[in-house]
Amino acid sequence: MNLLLDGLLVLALLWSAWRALASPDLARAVVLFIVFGLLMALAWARLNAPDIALAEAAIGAGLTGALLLDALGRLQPGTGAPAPESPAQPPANRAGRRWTGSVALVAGLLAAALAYALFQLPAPTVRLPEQVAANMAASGVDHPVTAVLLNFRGYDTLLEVAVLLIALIGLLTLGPAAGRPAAPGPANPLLKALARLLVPLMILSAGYLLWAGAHRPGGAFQAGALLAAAAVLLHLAQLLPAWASPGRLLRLGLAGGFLIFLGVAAALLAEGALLTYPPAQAGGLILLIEAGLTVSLGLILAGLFLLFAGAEERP
Amino acid sequence: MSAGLLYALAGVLLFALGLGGIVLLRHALRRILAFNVMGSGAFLVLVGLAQRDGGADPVPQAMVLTGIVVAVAATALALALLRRLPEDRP
Amino acid sequence: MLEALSALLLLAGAGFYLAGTVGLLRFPDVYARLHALTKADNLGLGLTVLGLALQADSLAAALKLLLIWPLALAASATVSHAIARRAAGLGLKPWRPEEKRP
Amino acid sequence: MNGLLDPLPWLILLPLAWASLAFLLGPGRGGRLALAGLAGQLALALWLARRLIEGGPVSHAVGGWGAPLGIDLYADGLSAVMLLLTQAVALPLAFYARAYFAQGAGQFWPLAGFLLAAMNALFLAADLFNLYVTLELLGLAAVGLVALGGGAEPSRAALRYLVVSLAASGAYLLGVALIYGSYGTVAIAPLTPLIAAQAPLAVGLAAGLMLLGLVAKSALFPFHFWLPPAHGGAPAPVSALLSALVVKAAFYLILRLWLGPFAPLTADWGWLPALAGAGAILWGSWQALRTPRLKQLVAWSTVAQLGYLFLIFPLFGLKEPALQAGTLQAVAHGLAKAAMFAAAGILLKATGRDAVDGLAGVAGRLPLTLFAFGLAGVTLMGLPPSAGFLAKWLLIDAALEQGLWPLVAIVLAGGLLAAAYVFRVLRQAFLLAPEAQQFHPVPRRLEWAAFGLAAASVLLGLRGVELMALLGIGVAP
Repeated sequence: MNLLLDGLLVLALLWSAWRALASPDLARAVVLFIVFGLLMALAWARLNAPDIALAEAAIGAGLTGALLLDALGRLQPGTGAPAPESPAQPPANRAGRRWTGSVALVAGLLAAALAYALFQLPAPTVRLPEQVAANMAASGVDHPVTAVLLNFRGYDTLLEVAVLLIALIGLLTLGPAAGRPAAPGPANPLLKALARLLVPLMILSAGYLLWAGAHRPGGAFQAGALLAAAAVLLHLAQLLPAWASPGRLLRLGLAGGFLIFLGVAAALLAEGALLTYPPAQAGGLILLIEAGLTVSLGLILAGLFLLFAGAEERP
Repeated sequence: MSAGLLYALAGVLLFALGLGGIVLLRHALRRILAFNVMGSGAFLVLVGLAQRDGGADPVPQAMVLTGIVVAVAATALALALLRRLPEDRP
Repeated sequence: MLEALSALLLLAGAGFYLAGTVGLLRFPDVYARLHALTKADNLGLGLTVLGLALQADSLAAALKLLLIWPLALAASATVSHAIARRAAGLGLKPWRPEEKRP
Repeated sequence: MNGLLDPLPWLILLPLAWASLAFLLGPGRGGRLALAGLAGQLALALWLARRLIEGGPVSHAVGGWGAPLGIDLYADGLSAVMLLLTQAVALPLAFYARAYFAQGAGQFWPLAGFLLAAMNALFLAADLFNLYVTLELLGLAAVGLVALGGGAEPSRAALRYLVVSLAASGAYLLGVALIYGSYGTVAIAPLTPLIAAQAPLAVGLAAGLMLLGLVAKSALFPFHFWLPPAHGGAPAPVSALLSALVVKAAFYLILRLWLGPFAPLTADWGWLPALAGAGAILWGSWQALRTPRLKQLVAWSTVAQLGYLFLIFPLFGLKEPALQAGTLQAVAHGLAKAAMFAAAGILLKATGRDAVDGLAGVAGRLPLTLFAFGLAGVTLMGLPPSAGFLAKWLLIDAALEQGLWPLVAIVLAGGLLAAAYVFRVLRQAFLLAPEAQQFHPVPRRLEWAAFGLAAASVLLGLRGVELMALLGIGVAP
């Protein structure tokens, strides 16, 4: 029975991904991609990876979807008319069709070889889950994924926050776009009411997610994504203006989480190696880092949407 | 044929679909969609293979969490660059 | 006893979801489809959540499940209002019986 | 060894620190911070090299957990040489950039800081997934730098570069996923003994995917199309950083995987990268000869010179000389290409046009810059006493020893073609300037930075011995 459900989910995943990439209408492609993101969240839940399901729903489908819809809005002015038919189908001429056919063939062969290889795999020699379980006591948290994310492979997470910060800095480099000003239109009263109702709840549950991360699925990334969602909602309800290039305080907020993480990492060098939490204070230090990250990730993820999102002035 | 292996197979197919999409599609926004599909496929293979004989393995799950955040960072930068291209030939 | 009631609720919820989807496919214009989606699906969601709450292992989990419903109601109401408002802004007239099918 | 006195973590934490502080200071600020940070990093790299010569390879278990569970940092001769190259090129380029961006560098300093941090992290990483994250950090920082100039064309070049880089990272990530699925770990140290010649098909596919992704990131011949518009269109300090350093990171990683965990799988595949390398040399030089724009010429020269790096792969029967030839070529090209792009930036600023035929009369006005351009050309052509000559000599010597005649022909042909496109620029520069041509003043510091780099690339040829000694540490002959 389980495999039937998984099978259906996999078919839905493949179908929505295929339609998202091959549909002629750009708007339909973006919406189908958001459906694909939500189905991915279901798939992670089925693979009993609740942390990833949370992140996929909040970041993969939610924030990426919002960014894509925003980009779509800029490509065609808000006339609501169906998007100019940018043909997703391969070009009609023979050379184009042959090229498409050969690329599809190569991709198909690669998929077939990989699929065949998956069935030949021997059992892995190194069993990391046991090692994680064995060292959980010294990790300072009870939830294995948070222990791996912040302690065992904390160095990955340090670099990953740097990746997010550098993406935002890349956005700042580009400055205001010369695109058509987005048509603001009259504010939707119902959306304003919903925003006022939901945002406090979102901030509360972000705090809950941050706190729960120590012993249940949750953590800084999911909490930060929720804060970003709150900011996006406020902006759509026109209660929060778009951000121009950030001032000193906002820059501190954006880089603050990363600087805290960096500072703790450097200070812990005295313990013998980078990011070596003394077992006694490990839990407290991880919570400090996660709290700083939640605020900064919330601001950065919100910034990816809000920066220069307003009516751009001509350069 | 455990659930993990099934999802790993789905991941392989999604990866091939995304890779084909990146090469074939001409509109930049579609290529960004294809990249995200490809990334999701690779993540599915990472967790699916690691959990092919049951049992949740937190290490690949933490890696995928890192990967999802990296993917959204890259997508946001790509969309910002897309905004700078002249509208006629995205 | 609890399992039977929960299964019944889940089946009823699935029934309403089915009705909502059929409505989405069959109704002639965007306004009617919004009715189908917001009314049938939300009721379906309510029944499903209620059914699951009965099977929840702790009261806290059951209450969290039940919290999903009002949130979904508020969100879908606002979204359907926004869509309808947008459709009206674009000049889409609601369907009249005497017109030929679009 | 107390962590505080270990150069490995500081080589990563220091650039991350000054990059994020430069971001805090606001757009355009952070130049002095960068100079101080880079000076510190150069000192750390030299200290690391000394410790390696004394005590052999150094490793650092992050978090104190040890390889399979935690992440390790590892430094041997190869990574020490690449670290020295990175800091030695970045410091003069920082001087150059401070003078180049007179009106305001925007976000140049944070972007450059994170780029250098990513490179140091990549040279020290010993964990495949950690390498994925550093590759992404490197890619996004590089794309941000390419788009620094603003405008439609750089944005299009940056977007194409980003899409190619992301597709390559996706392939690399799938390889890591397959490796983790097969062996249960992604740490390089425990993996190397596990991977045998008759590894399962999935591991072979993983190796292929990872190496293919890295080849695309290093712009080797079939995948070079994104490099000329990206490096040619960016501001001069950015092009110098990208061409001299960023493509070398991907090459280093290919070398690390080819000789390390995937050695049994890649034993008899050496001819493939060499073939692509030969193609790169011929196609890159041909395009460099034809392009009217100066910075495009230098960018196509990068595509060509990268080809040399991949000629060493069939020579790994004797690992020591082939590795020396490849690494020395990487170091020589790094210094020379940084100098060439710096000089091209000055010529462009002075003449106001990015055109080779707009350089008439430059010899009289900017003698130091043209001399720097010429010195860099000497290294690219491989004339004695430059380091380029030493690298090509080692390559030819190793090729002759193993009887691979075609490689020798390709190396010589490449040298001649390099001479052709360098003299194309020099010939233009010595023509008399038309009266209408007026030259904008250029700060002297720019010229001295370019000259310093070019001189280093030539003088390195004389001091190659120490580099070879350092390189030999930790690499089994």
